[in-house]
Amino acid sequence: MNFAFNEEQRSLGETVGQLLSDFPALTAPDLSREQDDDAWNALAELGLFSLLVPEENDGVGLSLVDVALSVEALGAGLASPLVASTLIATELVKRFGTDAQKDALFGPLATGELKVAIAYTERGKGTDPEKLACAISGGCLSGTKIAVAGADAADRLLVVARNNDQASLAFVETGAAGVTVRQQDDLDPSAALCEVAFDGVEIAADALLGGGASDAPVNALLDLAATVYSGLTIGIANRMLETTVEYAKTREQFGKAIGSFQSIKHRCADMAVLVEAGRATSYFAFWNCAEDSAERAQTASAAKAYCADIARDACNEAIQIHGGMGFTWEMALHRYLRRAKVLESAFGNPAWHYRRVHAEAVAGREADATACRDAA
Amino acid sequence: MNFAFNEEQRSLGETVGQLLSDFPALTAPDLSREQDDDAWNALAELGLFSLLVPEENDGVGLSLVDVALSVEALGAGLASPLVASTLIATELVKRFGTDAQKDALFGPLATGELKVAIAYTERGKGTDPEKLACAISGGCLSGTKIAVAGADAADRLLVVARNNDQASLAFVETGAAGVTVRQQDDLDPSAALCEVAFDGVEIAADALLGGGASDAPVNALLDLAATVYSGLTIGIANRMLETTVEYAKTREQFGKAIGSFQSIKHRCADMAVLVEAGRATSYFAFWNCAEDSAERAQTASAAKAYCADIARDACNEAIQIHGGMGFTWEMALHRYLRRAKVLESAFGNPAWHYRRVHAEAVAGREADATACRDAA
Amino acid sequence: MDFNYTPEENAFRMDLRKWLADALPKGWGETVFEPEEEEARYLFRRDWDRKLASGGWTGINWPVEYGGRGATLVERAIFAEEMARARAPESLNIIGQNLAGPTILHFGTEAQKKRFLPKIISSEEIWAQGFSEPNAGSDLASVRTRAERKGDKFIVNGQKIWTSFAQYSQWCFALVRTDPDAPKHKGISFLLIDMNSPGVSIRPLRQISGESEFNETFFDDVEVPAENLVGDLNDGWRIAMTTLAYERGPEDCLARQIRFKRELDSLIDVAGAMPMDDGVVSDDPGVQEDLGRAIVEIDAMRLVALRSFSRFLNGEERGPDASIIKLYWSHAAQRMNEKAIDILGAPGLLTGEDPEAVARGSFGMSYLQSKAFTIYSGSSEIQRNIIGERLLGLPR
Amino acid sequence: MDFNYTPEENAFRMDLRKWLADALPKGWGETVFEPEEEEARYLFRRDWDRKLASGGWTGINWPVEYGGRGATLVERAIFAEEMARARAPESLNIIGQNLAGPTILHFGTEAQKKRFLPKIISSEEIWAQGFSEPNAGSDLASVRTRAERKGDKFIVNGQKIWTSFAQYSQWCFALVRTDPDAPKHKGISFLLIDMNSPGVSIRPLRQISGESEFNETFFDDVEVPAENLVGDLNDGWRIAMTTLAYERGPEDCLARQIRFKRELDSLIDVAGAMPMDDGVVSDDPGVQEDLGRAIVEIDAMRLVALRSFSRFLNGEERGPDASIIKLYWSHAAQRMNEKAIDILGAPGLLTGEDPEAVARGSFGMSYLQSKAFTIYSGSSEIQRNIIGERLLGLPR
Repeated sequence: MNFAFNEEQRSLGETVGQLLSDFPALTAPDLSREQDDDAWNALAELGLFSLLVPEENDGVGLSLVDVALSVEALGAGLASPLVASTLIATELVKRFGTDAQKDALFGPLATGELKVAIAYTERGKGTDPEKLACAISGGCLSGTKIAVAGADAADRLLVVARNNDQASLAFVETGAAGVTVRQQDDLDPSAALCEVAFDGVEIAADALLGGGASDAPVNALLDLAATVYSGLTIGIANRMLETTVEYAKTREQFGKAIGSFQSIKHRCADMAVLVEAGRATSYFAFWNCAEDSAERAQTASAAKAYCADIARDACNEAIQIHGGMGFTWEMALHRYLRRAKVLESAFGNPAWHYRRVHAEAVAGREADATACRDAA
Repeated sequence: MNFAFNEEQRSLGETVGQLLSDFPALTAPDLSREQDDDAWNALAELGLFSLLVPEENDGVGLSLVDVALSVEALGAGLASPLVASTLIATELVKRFGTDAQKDALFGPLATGELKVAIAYTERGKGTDPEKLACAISGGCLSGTKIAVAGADAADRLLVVARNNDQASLAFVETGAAGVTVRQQDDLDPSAALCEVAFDGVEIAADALLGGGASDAPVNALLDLAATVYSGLTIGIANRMLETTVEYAKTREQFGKAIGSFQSIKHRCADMAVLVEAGRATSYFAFWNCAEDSAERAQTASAAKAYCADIARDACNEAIQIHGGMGFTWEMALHRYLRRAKVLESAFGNPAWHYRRVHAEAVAGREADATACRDAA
Repeated sequence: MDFNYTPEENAFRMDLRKWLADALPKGWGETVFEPEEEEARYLFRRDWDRKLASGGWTGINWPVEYGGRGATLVERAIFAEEMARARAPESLNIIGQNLAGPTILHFGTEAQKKRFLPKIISSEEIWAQGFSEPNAGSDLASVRTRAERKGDKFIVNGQKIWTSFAQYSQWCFALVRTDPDAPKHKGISFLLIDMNSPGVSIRPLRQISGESEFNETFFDDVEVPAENLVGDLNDGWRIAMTTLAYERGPEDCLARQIRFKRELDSLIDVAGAMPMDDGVVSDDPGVQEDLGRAIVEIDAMRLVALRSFSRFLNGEERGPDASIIKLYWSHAAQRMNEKAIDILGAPGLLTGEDPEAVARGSFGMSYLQSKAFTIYSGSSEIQRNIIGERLLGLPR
Repeated sequence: MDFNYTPEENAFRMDLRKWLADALPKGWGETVFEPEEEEARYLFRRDWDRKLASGGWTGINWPVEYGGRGATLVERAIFAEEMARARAPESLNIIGQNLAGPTILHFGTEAQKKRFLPKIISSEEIWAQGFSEPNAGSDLASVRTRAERKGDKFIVNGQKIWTSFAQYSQWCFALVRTDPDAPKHKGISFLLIDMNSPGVSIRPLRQISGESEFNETFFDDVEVPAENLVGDLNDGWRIAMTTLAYERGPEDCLARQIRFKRELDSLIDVAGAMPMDDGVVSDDPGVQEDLGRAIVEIDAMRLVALRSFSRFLNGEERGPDASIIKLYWSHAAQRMNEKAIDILGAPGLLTGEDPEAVARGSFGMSYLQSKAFTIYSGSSEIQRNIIGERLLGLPR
């Protein structure tokens, strides 16, 4: 049992963080995407996209745990969510892809040539994959997804859709006939949330991840996305903590650094506690996801909900403690606030995930009870 | 429009508060009921129980608003909830009683001879009166109520029960055949919550308040109880604020009064803000209840939920700010904590009442819209 | 305690209601809205202010001799209610009406009252507030902007920040240091400054919402006539305290409550109509509970302000209890604006530019704007200090 | 990062699990429980401690030479997990095992280690903590209890408060003032005091739960042999800081988490079985959400402690991050205990004496006990100061 990252894992996370800081537009006050491509290319050059690709497919063969701190750095650096979604897609191909899919996809994924956006959310639908309306019928996909981060820059979409009454994952080219991508105008334009309409888009049999025989890929997607998004949001929370503590040390009012006032000091302390609790929860989800443990769903939902709550509190506190500067455009704290909000509502909001944690815990207790009875 | 109490209303509230302070057992560390009867008799002597009785029935003919501050003082002084339930019953008789009921009840009510406990809650049932199981069938009441405050000291019970598929209020003598009263052993023994079982208790036709022809009395009971309980709980909240501020002024640590530390000062300020907001909400409910306005249900539920939340926060903060002393038995803060918790769960918890506020607001908006359409 | 209204008060309400029905464009608040673009919106509001003035609906409770209506505080509250009911636009001249006017009424000379009050009422002159400075935010008394007396003029040099609506303002009231050697609270004066004076320049400060309600204002050898001093020389701190009590007072709260109540009503409607799985968003009991709590808090905001009004009616002085009002409304509104986004999910994040936007994207914009509520007009930390020390009597 | 266990660790777990199955009474935690009555309960726990000791399950990670098991911190964490799984009783000698022991291990002389550690391990000697005084609660360094050196003895006079379990204790470690003229942090020493010494008297302090876990302890010319001084004379403050880091550290948190997790599991079961209208209590999505959040927080409590363990494993020193652990568990547990009462409603308020009590009335009792969590072992205010100043580097 060791709940600490090793030197390589830490160093990788730091490298990703440093790399992103070379692209100031990512966190600049203005909501620009002008350095997104450059940052992507630099991350690709670093090899980020090859990390999760298995060695037998010429990748580095690392696990989710190995990239947890890198994901956190992607969050803190406000990298495009397309980076995260491509990593999630890579992990899914590794777990569920047919040999043909692996052969076709790992090459361009590893080099960063292939950008994958994930199409999950639908208007008027909750998070339960069973209730989504997009469906493949007669080999054609129809329906509309919203809040697809980075769809306009993506090469391919990984779409959650019903197929033969089975929740499936389909790979769809963004340029395919019948696909319409429109960037939404929303709170965080830099996250590039898009509406994607599918109008009778042909889905070849080999476009279904793993052949579409079970709903395991969709369930894994939900847990992977929840886990990775918890990493992104706790990265934001920690960045807000650091920024705020730094400001509280230097900004003076009434002849003293404001960090000497208990009203500020104690709230920074509370933020630090929450960031630590959120990190522990997020990292544990990464481990359970990597191990595909029985607790994967519960720990992923726990991390998604809790880290989103913590990021929200941290952004709010950061703005408040910065005082008048906090709500200026120039201070750019709004960038983190906006991004945190967008991440919070993706792949299920905290209320949904907390309820899922409860449901999973109840199921777990029932399984334990059955096991005990069987043993007796 | 005047949102202030007049001199008589204030003076009445102060008198009740002073009177209760003559009975130290009410707020002493030990959970005793030894001065309950003496306090009751002193309140009766003061004339408290005649205030809501109409002048034509030889009462003082005051309204609920006139006694709002007195109710708050009953809360702050930890008077037996039986005092409040008797006042609620008096108001209900005034509103719904047949002439015969008024003649029979107002006399002993006004003098304080008749103590009335209200039997509402049932095990395994929520707050919606439609869903309660106690029922009158063939003129006999059967079923079990719980958390009936003061039933063991009451002369009569006002019981919410179904009668011909109609939620009704029945007066039942505590000594009647088939009634079994058992004091529960719970968090606040001084509130004397009782379990009351009815086993085929005969209910004469004139025992149904107002004849039992409509569910208006039950709905009024719910709103009256919610309003009066909001007064009791905000009284507790304000007492906790006062006690805590006083302590913060005198207790020294690190060579200073602890109230000079922002961590304490700011939380006292937040408590003061909440107490003011709770009072405004509670008083407004008293007015709407007194006027029987269209907003009676919404404002009553608003007050019940909000003041319970505020009392909870105030009790918790009081204990925390008192530090080690806060969790000693001797400091007696636990008396307020225990009482607030019992009051919070009676007649619907905050979650239920907040949802009711929403439902009432939606209904109100629909009514407004209809009125606008009709006017057009 | 009585929330019933007198026949006179009811007549006032009906007059206003009738006037508003005529004055607002047809379909107002349903199909017709304020301009989206920021400057156009502010100019729209200024025109609305002037229309209100032409109907005699500004300076409601100011003395008739200075152009006011001479109405009661209750009528002022009714005014707020009816403006809410009609979803009337906000005022652009809040600073003039709520801060400059009352301060001049309290402390101004007769000449100052005659000169300034009528033009606030008519909205010919918009006002800005010049209190904060880059290094004197919460620590307001450490102002460095200096005013030196030269003959019958003051020469003002320095910089103010968070001067709201300075770009639309003709006048600014400012705290200036007139005695650099006195203790910091004792060397401050209260000056009225013509924004068209040579040497005044402004730079807009963009907020996180993308708007520029606030500015930095620079004073470079600006000449201010000595008669524009309000109160005594070096007595500005005391006067500022009164201004702040008005800034945080019930009139301001009631005017804001209009907006929050409208937003909340809209949220209730949207959540009751927006499909979610097999029903609508507000079928979720958790959402119902959140909405219920928000309703309670937004209503309490009004009630707390009305309680304060009644205290004034009963002859009590304005004082630090204004901080209770400010602290309450700012946090309650912020919670409601955050809940709105949470309840609506991804669609609630769309801005007014998006064809699928909910309620013209107003929830996202209000959410961003709300982050400033607990900072401007004295941060929550400052309000808690005031409540703790001046209202509860806790030691400094 | 790896939560998998080595074969040795798994063997340790299996050994313990097997031992516990034999050691605990049949039906333990289902039909057989701890005595309700306070003193009987504490004596039961003392006996349990001794049983654990007889099986070699105390002093898990203490050196073998003093009677410990010499196990790793990971095994210590496994121990906590298995105790939770078996719903084993809490220990009465927490102070001895978690505070006195580690402090003596760190700073004690060889003679002190040999004299005291084995008897802590065997639970022959229970320990109490003598840090707080009536006028030195949060301000721990202002201790007034004096110890004057006379020959080979110290003569101790003064009063301690919040000495937990003093009535069951044979020993107490105390902070005493040995140099009244030195600055307040520099004149304090750390003494081990035999509670049977003449001049020691105790008075129980009743808590709001009705229990008397804590006491006031009075020292009236109590003689303490000079060899019972831990560390150097007047160096007690530094030693106390280490004791506090243990008091607030991960071992303590893990031991407590056992209890909270068990309570939460019970709450989940009860809410899933208690009828409510046409279903059960936890059919309510609001309740599901509250329970979900509580599960996350109680789990995080364990994870935060394990993170800290791993830092120690990697060679980091114990330090102010212990305050994070304490602040977190105390508030998270308090929230869970409050939610339990809220979710269960009126039946949740029944005590164990009531025939209809839910879960033997444990929720009400835990609720009351939880109010002390954020006050003892250093109040939340003190923990926030420590985190702010020593961990984040904010100025004093």
